[in-house]
This record gives sequence, C-alpha cells and structure tokens, in this order.
Amino acid sequence: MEIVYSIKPLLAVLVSLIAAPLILLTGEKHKNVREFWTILAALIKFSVVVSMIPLITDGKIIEYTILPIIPGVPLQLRVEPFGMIFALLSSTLWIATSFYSIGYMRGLNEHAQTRYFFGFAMCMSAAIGIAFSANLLTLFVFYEILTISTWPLVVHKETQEAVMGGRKYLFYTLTAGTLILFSTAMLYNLTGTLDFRAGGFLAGHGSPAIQTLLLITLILGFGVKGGIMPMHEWLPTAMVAPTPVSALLHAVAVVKAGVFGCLRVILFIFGPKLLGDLGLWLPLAYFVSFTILAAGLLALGQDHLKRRLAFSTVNCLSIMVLGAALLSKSSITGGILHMAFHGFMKITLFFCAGAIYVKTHKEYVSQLDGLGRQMPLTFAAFTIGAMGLAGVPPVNGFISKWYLCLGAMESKEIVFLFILLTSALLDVAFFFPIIYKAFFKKPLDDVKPHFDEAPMFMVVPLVVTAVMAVILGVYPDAFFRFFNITALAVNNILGVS
Amino acid sequence: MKVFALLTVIITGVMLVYGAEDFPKWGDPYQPGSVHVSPRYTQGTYTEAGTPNIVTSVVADYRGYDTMGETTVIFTAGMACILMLRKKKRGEGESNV
Amino acid sequence: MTYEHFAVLIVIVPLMSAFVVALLGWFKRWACYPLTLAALFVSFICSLGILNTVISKGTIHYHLGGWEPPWGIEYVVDYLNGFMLVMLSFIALVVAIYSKKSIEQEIPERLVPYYSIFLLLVTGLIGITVTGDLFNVFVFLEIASLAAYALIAVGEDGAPMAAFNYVIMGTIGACFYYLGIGYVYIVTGSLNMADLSQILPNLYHNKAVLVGFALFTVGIAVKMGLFPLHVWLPDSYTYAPSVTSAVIAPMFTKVMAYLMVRIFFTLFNPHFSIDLIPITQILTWVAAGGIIAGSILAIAQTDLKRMLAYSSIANIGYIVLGIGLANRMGLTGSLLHILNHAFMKGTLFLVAGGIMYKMGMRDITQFRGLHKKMPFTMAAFTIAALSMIGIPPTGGFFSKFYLVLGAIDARQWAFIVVLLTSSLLNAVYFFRIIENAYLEPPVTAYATDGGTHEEIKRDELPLSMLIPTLILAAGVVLLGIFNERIIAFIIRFAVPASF
Amino acid sequence: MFEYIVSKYNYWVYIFLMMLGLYGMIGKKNLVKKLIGMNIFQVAIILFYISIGSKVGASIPILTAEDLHGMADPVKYMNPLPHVLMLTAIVVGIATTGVALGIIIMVYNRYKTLAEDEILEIRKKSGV
Repeated sequence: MEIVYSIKPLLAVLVSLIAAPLILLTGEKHKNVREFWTILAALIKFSVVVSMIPLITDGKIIEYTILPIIPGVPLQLRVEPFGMIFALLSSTLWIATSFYSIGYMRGLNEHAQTRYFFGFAMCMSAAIGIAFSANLLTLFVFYEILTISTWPLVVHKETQEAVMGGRKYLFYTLTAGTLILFSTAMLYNLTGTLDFRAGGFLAGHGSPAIQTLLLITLILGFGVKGGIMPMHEWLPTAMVAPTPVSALLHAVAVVKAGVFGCLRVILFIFGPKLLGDLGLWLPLAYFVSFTILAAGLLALGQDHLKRRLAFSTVNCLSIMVLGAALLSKSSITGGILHMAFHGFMKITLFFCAGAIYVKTHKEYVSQLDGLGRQMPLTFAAFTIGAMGLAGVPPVNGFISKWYLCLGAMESKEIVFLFILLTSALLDVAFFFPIIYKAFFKKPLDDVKPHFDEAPMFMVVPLVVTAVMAVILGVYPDAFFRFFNITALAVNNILGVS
Repeated sequence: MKVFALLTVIITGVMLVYGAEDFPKWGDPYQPGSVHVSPRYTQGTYTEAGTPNIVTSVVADYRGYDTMGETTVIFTAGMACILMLRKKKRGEGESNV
Repeated sequence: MTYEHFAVLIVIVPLMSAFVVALLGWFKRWACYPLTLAALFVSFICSLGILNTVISKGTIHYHLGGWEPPWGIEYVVDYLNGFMLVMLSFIALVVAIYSKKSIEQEIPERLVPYYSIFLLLVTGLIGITVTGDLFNVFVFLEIASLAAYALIAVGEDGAPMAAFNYVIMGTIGACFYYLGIGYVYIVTGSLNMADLSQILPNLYHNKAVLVGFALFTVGIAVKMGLFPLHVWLPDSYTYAPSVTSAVIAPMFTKVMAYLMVRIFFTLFNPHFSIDLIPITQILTWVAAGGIIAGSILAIAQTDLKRMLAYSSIANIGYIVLGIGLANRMGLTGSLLHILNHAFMKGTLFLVAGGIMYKMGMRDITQFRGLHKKMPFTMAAFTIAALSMIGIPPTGGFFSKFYLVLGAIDARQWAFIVVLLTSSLLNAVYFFRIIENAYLEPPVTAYATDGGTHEEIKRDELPLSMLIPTLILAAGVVLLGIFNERIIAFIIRFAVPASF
Repeated sequence: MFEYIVSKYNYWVYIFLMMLGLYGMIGKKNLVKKLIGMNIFQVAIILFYISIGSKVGASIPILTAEDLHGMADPVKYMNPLPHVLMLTAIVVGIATTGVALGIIIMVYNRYKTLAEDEILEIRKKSGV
C-alpha cells in the first residue's frame, strides 16, 4: 500500500486547536468576530479533510509523524479509509452544528458563550485527532483531551443538575480512561508497539487469558463513551447540556469516538481472525445485543424528548459494535456505514429537539401535540431522521441496516438478525407516536396555527442534514464516497486486495 | 505518644545494636576506618599541607570545602535568627529578643 | 576557562550572593531582589553548561582544592544530577522572579534576610545534588534544612509550631543519615561515593553496612516526607509564606528523592538494594500506602495549600514507588515524575500564592467566580491540575504511564490498581476546585439583597507573578510533549545500566 | 558473650544515649525538653564518631618533630578524619539548636507556653 507523507492531517487537527484560543481571546465583546473564527475553522477543516478523499479512494494512505512520544511509539497521524469516515462525518457535521449553535445560543441568549465555543473547537480537534490517530497512544491522548473539553459543555448551564451531570460524566469517562491507560501500557509491554494494523497486531503475543482481559478492559474503557450498558448511565444524565452539545455528544464527537475506539480495538488491535480464534466475538455480540434491546425498551418509557433520543443513541451505538463483533464482511460494512449514516440522522433529530425548545421551550413528548402545523419543516426533518433510524428506505439508515442483517446471516447466527429486526420495530414504536402527535393530534392551546419556525440559523442546518440523509440513502456514494471508502476499509481489515 | 516513642526507640536501638556486632574492635589501629583514607593525612600533613597538626590540615585543606559549608551553616543559622526574630517595625504587642 | 568550573560555580555563586545580599541589603534594600535574580540566573546558565558538558563529554569530576578523591572532596555530575541541577536552578529562578510582590505583601520588614536565606536554601539543595561525598551531602543538607526551617517559621499564625515540628523531625532524619555514614565509615574507612561503591560489594553481608543502609533509608524518608513519616509536612507547607511553599514543595522533597536514588543505585549497587535485602519491596508497599492515604486525606481538606501538601505526599509515593519497583520503566517513570511533579507542584503553589495575594484566603469553597477575576492564573491552575490527574498530553500523564509500565514489568498488579485509583482520587479533589472556580456563579459578599450576581471585574496578578506562573504551567505541557526527547537524551542514561 | 559485650561497651553507651535523646525528641511534651533530647542525640553520635577514630596506644593527631619530614607511622596518631567530621557536626548541631531556640522564642511569643498539649489546646480554640 502506498504511503503519502503530508502535513494535511496535522493541519486538520490544528485548525480548531488554533481557533480555540482565538475564540477565547476575542471573547464576548466581539461576538461576530468570535463566531467568524468558529465558522472559518469549520470550513477550513472541512476542506482539508475533503481534499484528502481522492488519495484515499485511490488506495493510498497519508501519514504524518509529529514527534516521538514514548520509545518506539510516535505521536503519529495516519489517514486511512476507516478513520477517514469518522473524520468526514465529524468535519461535515461540525459546520452544520456551528451554524446551528450560533442560532441556538443567540436565540436563547445563553451565558458563557465564549467558553462554549472554545470547548466546541477543542472537541472537534480531538475528534479529528482520534479519527486520524495511527496508534493507540495517540488515540488515547486525543481521547482524553476530548473527555476534558466536553466537560465544560456538559456543565454549561451551571445548575445543580448540570454540575451533577458533569460529575457523573467525569466519573464514568475518567474511570474508563484509566482502564484504557492500563490496557495501553499492557499492550505496549506485550508487543512493543501500539500501531494500528488492519486485521490486528495482538495475535501471537500473550496468553489467551491476558488477551481476554485486554479485550474486556478495552471494550469497557471505550464502551463507556460508546454508551454500552451498563456503562451508559452518564449519557441520559448529560442531556442537561444545551441541545447543540447533545447533538455533538450523541451524533458526532463523543459517543462516536467511543464506538470508533471499540471498532479500532476489535478490527485493528485484535483483528477478526484473533477474535474468531479466541471465540470471543460471540460473548461480545451477546453483550452488546443486550444493550440494543434494553435501550430500545427504555426509550419507550421516556417522556423527555432528549432523553428518548439519548436512549435511541445508546441503541444505535451498540448496533455498530455488534456489526463489528459479528466479524463477517457485510456486518463490518454495515457497522462502519451505520457509524457514518447514524450521524446524519441523529443530528437531525437533535437539531429538531433544539429548534422546538428554542421556539416553544417544550422538552417533553407529551407537549408536542399538533406542533407539526406550526413547525412543518422541523417535523418533516424529524420524520426523515426517525424513518432512517427505523431502517425505512429511502433514508440512509436502511442501507446500513440492510448490510447488518446480511452480516448476521453470513455469520450464521440468526439470533442477531432477530435482534436487529426487533430493534428496528422498537425504533418505530418510540418515534412514530411523536410524529403522529405532531401532525395528526388536535393542537394544544399554545400552538400557533400558522407557520412559525425557529430561527433560520437553526432550521437551515437541520433541513440540510435531513436532505443529506435522504440523498445518502438513495445514492450512498454521494458527496464523500462513504460507500467506496467503507468498502476499502473492510477490504483492508479482512485482508482482501 | 509515650508508647509510640518507646516503641520507636526500642526498634531503633535494637537495629543499632545489631549493626554494632560487626564493628571492628574498639581502638584497633588496623580497623578499616583507620587504614584506608586517613594514613595519607598523617603522612602528608606537613609536606603537602604544611602543618604538623593533622586535624587542622584536614579541616582547612584536604576537606576545606566541608569547612566552608560549616561556616555557611553558621551564617545560615545567624540569618535565620535575624529573619525570625527581627522586630516588626510597626508591630505591636510583639515582645522580642 | 573550562566547562568543569561550572560545577562549582553553580554552588558558589548563590552562596556568595547570599552573603552579599545580607550585607548590601542593610544599606540598599531594593538591591536584594535584582541581586538574587542575577545569582540564580548565573546558576541556571551554569547548570545548562554542565548538562551540555555531561551530554557531550560524559561525567564531570571536579576535585575541590585539587585533592584527588577519596582524600579530598569531589563533585561528580552525571546524567542523573545533571538534569536535577537544571530543574532546581530553573525552578528557583522562576520562583525568585515571582517572589517580589508576594514577600513585600506578606513579610515586608524581613525582606533582606529572606532573600539571603532563600539563596542559601538553593545553595544547599544544589550542593546536595552535585557532590560526590557522603559527608558533604550532610553539610549541605543542613544548610538547606536550616534555611527551610527559617523560611517556614516566618509564615502565618501556625507557622512557628509547624517549623518546630519540622526541626525535630528534620533533625531526626539528618541524624539518622549521618549515623548511617558512621556505620558505613567504620567498616570501610571512606566517605567518597565512587570509592565506597568499589569497597562495599565485598561487605554486603556485613551487619554494620546493612544497618547503615537502613539508617540512610529512614533518614531520607523522613526528610522527604514519605508516608507514614510525613507528619511535619502538611502543617509546614500550609502555614509557610507562599513563596516558601512554592520553593520547598517542588525542590526539597525532589532532592531527597534524588539522594535516595543515588544511595540505592550508585552508592550501593542495584543487586544489593533489590536482591540481598527486600528494601525495595518494602518501599513499594509503603509508597502505595502513601499514595492512597495522601490522596484520600487531600480530598478531606478545604484549605488549598493543605490539600496540595497532602497531594505532595501522594506524589512522593509515586516517586518512591518507581524507585522501589527497581526496573528500567519504573525508575524512568520515577525520574520523570521528579521533573514533572516539580513543575506542576510549583505551578500549583504559585497559583495558591497568587490567590492569597489577591484574595487573602485559600478556602476552596470561596473560590467562586475566580476564573473571571484571574483567568490566566486559573488557566495555569487547570493545566497543572490536569497534569496531576494524568490527562495527556501534560507531563503528569507520561510519568504515570511509565510507572504503570514499570508495575506491569514487575508483574505487580496491586500497584497498577493503586496508581489508577489514585489518579481518579486526584480527579476528585482537583475537579472540586475547578468546578468551584469556573462554574458557581460568584455571589458578592456585600450584596444586600441576598446575593445578587454582580459582574466580577478582572483583577489579574501583577505581571511579575503571573509570568512565572504561566512559564511553569507551559513547562508542564512542554515536558509532556517532549518527554520522549528528555528520556532519550538524559534519563535513559541516568538509569543504572544493569536494569 | 560477656566478653563480647564488654569489648564494645563504648558503643552500647552511645547507643543508649542516642536512644535517650531520640525518646526525648519524640516522647516529651515540652518543646525545650525535645530540644534537649535532640542535643543528647547529636552528642551521642559525635561520641560514636570520635570512638571510631581512636587507636590503642596512639597519641593526639599532631605530628611530633621527628615525624615531620619522614613518613609518619599512622599507628602512632589518632585517626584525624572522624575528628574533622565531628568539628563540622558540632557546628551543625549548635546551628540547629540556635535556629530551634529561635523558633521556640517565636512559639513562646505567640502562645505564652512551651507545653505542646497546651499549644494544641489554644490552637483548637482559636480555630486554626
């Protein structure tokens, strides 16, 4: 495989890292300049990431070594198909979220906006860093930066509830961090390298018992951010954050980073072959299947719209991990694709929830009766997102779920096919009542009968993401060639040229 | 506290006595402490340092640097007392030496 | 002029300046501060020269008075103390820059002797580090200790009592140390470390040597505040003037840790310290106890400086744990932690001093809204706190990482659990402060209607205090990012070759 | 056994003195008594060092006239090195005592007592 050395990946990481202090220094006095930095950084980052697509689809790999960080392991960035998907996802959605945040924060006249945008920029740097990390230590460095820079966003409201949510978040994620730290040290001790290799590098090092232990600690460690039960507790609590943060947390950066880490572990550290040999994939698959079903059922019981979405996220994340754990070609494809596509759908849903909140200050599902008449665009987008998650064509969720189901059959474990189908049914069960209420129930008294949408800064991004979800459903290779890149990634992992 | 002190003292004492078992005989002119480094001082004091008083030559010459440290210790103690006991200029109720 | 003279200049310059400051200060008080800075700056330059010479030409041997060892006193600088020297002189310089305003506020009438003693403390610590003679270590140890007692005693209300406890404990430590020299001397007849390391291997089963070793260990452990011999430490750090805490906390215990490494692995060889007597194993367990106890006690404190003091005890635990693990990774982590901890604890105490300077209090429950008042100071605090918790890419993460690697190498799972748990405990007590400082809306004390939220004006430290704080905070991050360089060029050679 | 004990009786005396001093430093409640304990400890160590330097039948370490230019026989003179070390140690001991006394004066000025438990009482009351 041809390796191209280029500074571009570093640039992609640094853009928002440089923007962050600029935002901080510009401060509240020059609001527009501050927002200009955010938007500018988002656009530059996006174009840098996109400019790397042709090389990747040509089957090349881009590498940049920053500096050695421990003997034998450099702080290194490497762009390869799998990481590229995550980077594309987050840099695309960052633009949408940036515009949306500006609308949201100004719409609600929030305090401490500077800190908010600062944290946001830091998060994005970390997310891109995670995507492009060439080895586990580099990934861990960015992972912990992500943990810390998300904290100010979680506690943004500064109420008692937010502070408690923040503490819980830190407790879970920092504990997870120590688990990953241990596993990293252990891996380094065993293999002397931490470099990700498609198909894994652990095979042949250490006894099966130690390998099992490592799988447990790593999956637990990354699973915390990935919302795998029973470590998902922090996620619904962290819903006290402002909605764009929830969107960022749940669709783009944080939880995806957790899942991304899990997939890295399964596919790039252990590798399908080792997991198959150890027979660990099946317990792992059952483990995450439990989350899929339990989260789906819990979502049914939530009246708070964002909490319902949060549980839906927990459900989807585990579906992605399940895809990887089933180890068959189609299921891995499905898992990776779902990681990308889920982002577009879930962010649409969160944007909708935020738009509803800004416009009407409503947070509960039971208050939404008839609101679809007042905010048709928002609810149309919501419908698209919900359809996608339930796996209804032509939204992109259908494609990833299709591959996942194929994969479940390929791996000869029909149980998982039923689990996937059940979860799709649960999706229908907890989303469609909302749509039904909004469009067909008799409007509540406080709903305005005429068209009265949220600010344009918010509506445009959510419509755009919804439309993108549909386009990607019809033509999955559109825009960023997600499908193509995923196929490349899967081929790399399974060793097919 | 008393019990604790007694315990510490007993443990330390036993340790010291245990170590003393391998000490050379008291006053042995050929004990290791007297044959390795110090003969040079005795033999060289007049020719190398120019004084018959061996202690002087070691204090002021061979290990003169220690002595400089020693004077510095005194200086430190003096400055320390000045620092600690100096009268506050506007301090009230502070009787001082 | 040859570079070797730097080895002695680095001690003599601050020493002589201490005399000059004391004399000149009598007539011209304003001259103390620039003179102190100049002396420490020269010292710092010398330390860089020394380290450079060590890297390019190898170990420096400097015979004082021209008497060759073991008859005369010898200065030996190798990689191990080379990097210690740079660290010590740098932190001393930075804290000295910071000291002006803080001292002028806290003890204005004692400015002249304070600077003189400050220089003597630095002299003592550097002297301990450069020398290759056991008894010379003791002399400089006493200079440093006496200076430290005095610097602590002039603090606030509880300080004299804290200082007295420190005198008693410190003297016990020092006495054990030079009793240890006696026990070793009586069977060897030498005081020179290099000479002794040749003689001692034949005497490893000699009981006097065993007891001497034990005395060294206990003496140094007392001096560095290793749990459970730490009783003097929290009070001393708490009540001392801010500048004193900021110079003693990062430097004194680190020098003692250095001395421990020196005695364990240079004076005695690793074979003795690890295989013949189980001292390293005992130490690891003691250190692990210290890490947990220090962290838990730190959580219980509401006084910022006292909390930092207990956190110091925990961190001394880390360093000793690494020494006790006695393998390459563990000792690397330990040495790196000496460096990192000096920087982060320095930053934290400078910030604590800054808060004292501006607010006159250090109760962490009253820190509300501090980030608005002193944004840069709190940024420095946050960086150092994250490093203490062990968040990459700050330095604290990497030293912890190497320690964990060392524990894995030694197959000591219990210590891995201790290390990881303690970083969570660190998170508890540091995030408590960060939360207070950044989040809770500031309630002004004089608001009549039950606490209206008033806009807090920015009231940052004067530049002469802010810049040193920020320099150290930046150092914390840079040490993390460039840790591999430091290890590859310096620490790798400081670890005994047999590891 | 008895002979062994007798042959090193000097060490036993020093160790006893040291332990006496150490006990005083840790166990006594009065600050000045602690200080006295400290001095006993230090002096005992000094005695111990001096006894290292002794040689049976040797004289004080000052060369006699006939030995000035020849090679003096070390057996004839006491070992000077421990003496030198103890000169330094005595000075250090005095300096430490001085500083400690200075601190005691500060403590006394503040609390008007030198008993440790009374001081603790006062501090508890004043809430420090």
